Amino acid sequence: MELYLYVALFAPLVGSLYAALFSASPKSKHVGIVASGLLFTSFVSSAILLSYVMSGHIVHVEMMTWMATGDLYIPFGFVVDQVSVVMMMVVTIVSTVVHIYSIGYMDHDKGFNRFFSWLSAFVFSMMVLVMSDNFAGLFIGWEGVGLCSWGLIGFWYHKESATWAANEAFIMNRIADLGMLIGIFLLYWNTGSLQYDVVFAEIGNLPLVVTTWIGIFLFIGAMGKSAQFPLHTWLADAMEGPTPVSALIHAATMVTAGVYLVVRANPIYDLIPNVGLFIASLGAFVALFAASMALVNRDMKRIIAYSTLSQLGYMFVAAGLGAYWVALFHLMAHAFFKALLFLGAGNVMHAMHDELDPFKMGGLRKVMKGTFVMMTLASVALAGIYPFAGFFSKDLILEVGFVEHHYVIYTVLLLTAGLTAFYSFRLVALIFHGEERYKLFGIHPHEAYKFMLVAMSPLLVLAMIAGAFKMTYYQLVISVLPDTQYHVHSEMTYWIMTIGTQLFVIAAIVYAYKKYSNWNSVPDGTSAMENSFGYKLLSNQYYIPKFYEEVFSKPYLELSRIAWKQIDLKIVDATVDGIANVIYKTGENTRDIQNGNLSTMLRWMVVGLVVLITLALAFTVGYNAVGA
Amino acid sequence: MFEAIAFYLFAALTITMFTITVMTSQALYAITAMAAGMIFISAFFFILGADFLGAIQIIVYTGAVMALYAFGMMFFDTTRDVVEKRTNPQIVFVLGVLAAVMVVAIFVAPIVSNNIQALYPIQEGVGNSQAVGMVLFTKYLVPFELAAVMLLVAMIGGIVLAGKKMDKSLTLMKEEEIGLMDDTFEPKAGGH
Amino acid sequence: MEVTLNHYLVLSTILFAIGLVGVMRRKNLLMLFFATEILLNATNIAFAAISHYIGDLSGQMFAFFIIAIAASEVAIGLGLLIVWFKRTGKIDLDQMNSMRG
Amino acid sequence: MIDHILTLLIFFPALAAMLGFVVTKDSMRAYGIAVAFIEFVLSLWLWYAYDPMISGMQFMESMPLIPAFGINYLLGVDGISLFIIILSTFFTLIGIASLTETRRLKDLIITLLFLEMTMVGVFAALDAIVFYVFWELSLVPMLYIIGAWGGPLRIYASVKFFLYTFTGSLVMLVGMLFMAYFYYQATGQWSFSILEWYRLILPENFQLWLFAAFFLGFAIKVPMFPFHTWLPYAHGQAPTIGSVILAAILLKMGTYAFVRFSLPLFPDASVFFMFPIAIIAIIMIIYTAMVAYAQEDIKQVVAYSSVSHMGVIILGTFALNVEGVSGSVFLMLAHGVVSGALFLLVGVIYDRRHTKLMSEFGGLATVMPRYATIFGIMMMASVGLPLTINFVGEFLCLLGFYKQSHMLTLTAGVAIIVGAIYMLSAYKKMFFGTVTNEANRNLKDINRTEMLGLIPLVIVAIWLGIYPKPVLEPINNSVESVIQLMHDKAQTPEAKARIPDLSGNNGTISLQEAH
Repeated sequence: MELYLYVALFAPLVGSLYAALFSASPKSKHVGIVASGLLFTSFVSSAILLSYVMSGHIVHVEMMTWMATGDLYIPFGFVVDQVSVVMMMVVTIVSTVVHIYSIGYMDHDKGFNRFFSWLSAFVFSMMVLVMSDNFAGLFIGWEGVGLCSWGLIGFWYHKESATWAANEAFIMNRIADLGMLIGIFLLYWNTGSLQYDVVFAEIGNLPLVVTTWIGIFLFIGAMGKSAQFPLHTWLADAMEGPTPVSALIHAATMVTAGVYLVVRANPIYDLIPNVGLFIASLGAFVALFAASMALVNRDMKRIIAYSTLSQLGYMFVAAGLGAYWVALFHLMAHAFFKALLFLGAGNVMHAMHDELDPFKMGGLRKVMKGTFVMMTLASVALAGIYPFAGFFSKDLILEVGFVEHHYVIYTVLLLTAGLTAFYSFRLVALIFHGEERYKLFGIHPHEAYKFMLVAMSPLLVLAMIAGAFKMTYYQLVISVLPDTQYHVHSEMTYWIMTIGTQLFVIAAIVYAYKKYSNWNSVPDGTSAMENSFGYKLLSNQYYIPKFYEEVFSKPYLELSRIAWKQIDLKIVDATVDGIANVIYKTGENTRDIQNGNLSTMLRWMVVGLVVLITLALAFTVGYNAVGA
Repeated sequence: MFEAIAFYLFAALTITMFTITVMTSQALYAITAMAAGMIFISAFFFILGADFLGAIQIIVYTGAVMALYAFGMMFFDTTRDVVEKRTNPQIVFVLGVLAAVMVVAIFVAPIVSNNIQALYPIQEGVGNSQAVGMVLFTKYLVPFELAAVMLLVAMIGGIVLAGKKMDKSLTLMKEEEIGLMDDTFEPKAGGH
Repeated sequence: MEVTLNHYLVLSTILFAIGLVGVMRRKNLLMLFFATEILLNATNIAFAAISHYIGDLSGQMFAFFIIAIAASEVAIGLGLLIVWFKRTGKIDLDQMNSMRG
Repeated sequence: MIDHILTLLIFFPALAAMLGFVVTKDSMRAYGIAVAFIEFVLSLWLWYAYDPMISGMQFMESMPLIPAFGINYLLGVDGISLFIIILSTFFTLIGIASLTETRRLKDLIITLLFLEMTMVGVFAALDAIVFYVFWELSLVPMLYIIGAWGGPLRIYASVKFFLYTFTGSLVMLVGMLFMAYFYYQATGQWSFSILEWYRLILPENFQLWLFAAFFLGFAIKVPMFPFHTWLPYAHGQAPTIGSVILAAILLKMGTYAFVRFSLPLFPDASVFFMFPIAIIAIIMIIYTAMVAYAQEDIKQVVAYSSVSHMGVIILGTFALNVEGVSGSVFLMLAHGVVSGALFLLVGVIYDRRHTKLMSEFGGLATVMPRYATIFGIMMMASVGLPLTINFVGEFLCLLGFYKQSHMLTLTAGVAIIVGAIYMLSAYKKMFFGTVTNEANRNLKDINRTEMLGLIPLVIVAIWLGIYPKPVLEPINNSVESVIQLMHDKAQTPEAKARIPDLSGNNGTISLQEAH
């Protein structure tokens, strides 16, 4: 089994290195095929590992020592247990699909080979992240996915906005990583190890305050990666990257790493329900907050990004309330339908020549049948309609909130579910229904390559049927995660809740369709709604990016300039030069003594004599005074 | 009593003479006053019982040194007044007086004198010259010989410096010519 | 009215101060030489006096050597002075500033 | 030969440099590479022969120089100095191999070889006077390199560099003399041997003063805030090779000396000054990172980033536990590799465009993809990404210091944020976007000579990031003995508490016994 583990882990790396070999040469299809093939190998190995783990075994290997000094011992250790194997499956499935899809999507791009190099490297980092058996290894993957995300967001490096977004993402993540690093330090100095098993065995013996801090710092790390408020702005900007990247990294895998961390560290968070409640509250807030921004946005990818953010909020609610397996389940289901949604959006983008404004599309249903079906179904799944994946995972989270008596959270999530349905179908309606507004812009859309649609189909299937695996999954993961059951007390309440939610969601969908399916003009910013305060607030993302820009970025640059020009050059360096100058000037001035005029010299000699005699006198008198 | 009178008399004379030496603008006055001052100083030596030193003082200073100065002055234009700079005369005097006061303070304060012990006590019944001779040729033999050598060197040096190329007027020659002359070490044919 | 060592020392100091004043105010090199002679003689008096009052001949020895040094100094100094005068025609101290730093 | 390998390592380059005067101009380059290569191989041999399990000094050589004052020609290496020596020879080789300078190449190579002698000498010396002599001697070739091959302000920069560091080291010399005097008072005989000094337990107030004296010399060399201003000038004006050696090796002398002198000699003072120094280090880290962000010249960015990283090294050193000190020694190597490589990379573009202003560039990733890739790797290493060499060091430094103070480490950890900010924005300015400057349109990508210098650095940066054990293990063993020595010598209760006691959990021999 170790062999499969290594294959699953290193196949993407090999693919990445293979692609990197050709990164400077022009596009060659074999690169994409080899990389996808290796990814598929990784997927197969993961599947074999899954079947092995399902029979109740765990694979745990220690490849080699990484860092060892003093009492610190960090190996490259990997563990395939019930949790990580689920993540491995999600990662390999989605990334295999995205790889194959990218062969078509990146067809005309000059950086085709480079793209695959980055993409496979990302998968490798993600695998390291989920498979590591210690926090340091997790951190390697954590930073690795950050790096790859940087490279992929800024993939089209000639675009200013893309590179800016890449740097923003990296730096925001770094802020959170500091928190994570501190959490790791705390773990090490309090438990003496970073191995999961040791840490979790020791964690119960620590004082509660230490555990609380550990939980908080680790969660700060998770906040960055999973783009939780207030570190959320990078995710929407990250949509500058190629769409497959958005699908893989910024929807399905990387952004869920934060959730994975909380799930993984469940023994810690179990001890600190207060932090858990905070996580859940923040999650609920972000769910609503992100959904509200998605309502009015006019950028297709950003809408989906906000929806991702919103769904991440759901996951954190579940994780924060101790329903780790529910969080992980939603993570899995969400990965499938959100990746599908993004890839569909990619098709639309291709067809529309990189036009992102859904108001400029419309009526694409006729030319893009396959994509239309897929995106609609993905949206249905996202909205949580029975019997799609979203229903099983999302409704479960609502139930968790209800059963745990956090009614505020429950209400917020319910409201968000309605909003989600609304904006998802607003998007679908604007893109695929109504008048063909794109004709105004002289665009001739076409359907994507067939193999791309075929590649997407596994995701479609999974988005539809993932709910069926719920019990299997549950049986699998409860051996690692706390087995918490959430049953609404009375049958009656349960049905009312479920049906009520469904009706609410369907109502939102119908409203969205009604409002947008016959849209016939491109808004130009003059309508009353667009000028209302609420609209402006939402479309400017609550002015938060602007706020960051004004309060952090600009003052930091300004402060840096001051530090350099005013402090470093004018104070620190000037002081040094000043001291040197004093000495120099002293020399320059006293140089007159040495003017070669002997009579002046003689005078100075006499001055010296007087001084010496005075000193002699003073010292002898002083000496005598002491002696006496 | 006699000693005191002699001391004050000679002290006054010496101070007067030396003041003239320092303050006058006539070189001839100065040299004359100094020669007188030297002789008066020898008087102190006699008072103090250092007969040999007194004799040496008269011989060396008024004999040798003054003669040298007198000869030296012949080279220079000594008849005109010596113009001294008057930049800051008060500083000069302040410094001089200050130095004097300090030294006096040190000497008068009974610090140094109490701690001194005689290494070579003056023996009773032996004349000063004899005693000096005994110390000089035993304990101070090497310095004495060195002094002798030094005087010889000084003599030769003085002769060489002053006597070299007495026929040349270096004043009228250019720097290069002088340099050339030093190199060849021979007076040029057809020189002045 | 007894003359003590201090009397001599004060006298010596006064003469020394006169010499110092001379050294400082003279610009003419020859006159400067005179001033240095005064300085040397002032110390000689002090040495002789100390020698007498302590009862030690070493003081006289020092005075003796000082006289020797003074003589050599005059010989060499005058020689140099004559060379200098022959080159520049002046024995003005202010002219000698080739050692300017 | 192995008995005298250190002497050989020190004086071989110097002798070769002497011989270099008679080598013809055309073959000088090959000669220089050959000599540097032999020297590098010798240093590798040193590593091969080094026993990583022994924590004390190895390959010790001793020869009396001035027996009356106990000054001996005393050499030896342990895990702390071994790798810095290898780094020195490595960088001299890389530096000479990738030289693009054409003016007076012969003089330059000879100077570099002399510099190599002084560098190896500093790290191998175990006698304070020998150490001091090499320490000061190293200034001379560097002064010459900056002054002769530098930019327009080279005279100012080189004089500033020289006077500044020289002043500091004079104070250090006074400290050394005092130290020897104390030793004399305590034992009745003179000794300048560092190992002998280790045995001396000084009263705390003496320690404070001596620590301060040594500190000034070291701090200026490091350079620590606020003594850092000579560095940007020196880097800004120095030729590429000068910057590379300066950043990679010469700065390490300061931090190395902290570990070699300050810590084991003055454990109580080290604890006493721990927090003030940590605060200075944090100011260094954040403040210089900000200054780096404001720079317009890419070389200055790298120069200030050097200072910022040196702050982390100092922090790790004053963690006073095995994790921190090992980390700081490792980070010395890491920073040497990374900043050396970055300076080489800046040199590459400077050779092509004769400007270092970032505003002159933009879009270079299109024109010079290989260059952009290597620069990117090194930049990420500098930012401290895991699996690169810098991360191991930074992680250990911060981890170590976390034991001493939570808040300060949290503040110092901002390094990983601000570091990313200036590096990424500099990278963006240079490589991303479209080519706007016509002069950049036809730039040639990295050529083979430059590759020759850079590829080994990339390999080392990644290799030691993934598998630091061969280096970290000897460092760890030697550091453990230093820490144990400090713990044993510590007198104040606070120092005893702050410096961990390692006895009983390993079989390493303490320095005294090894000696």
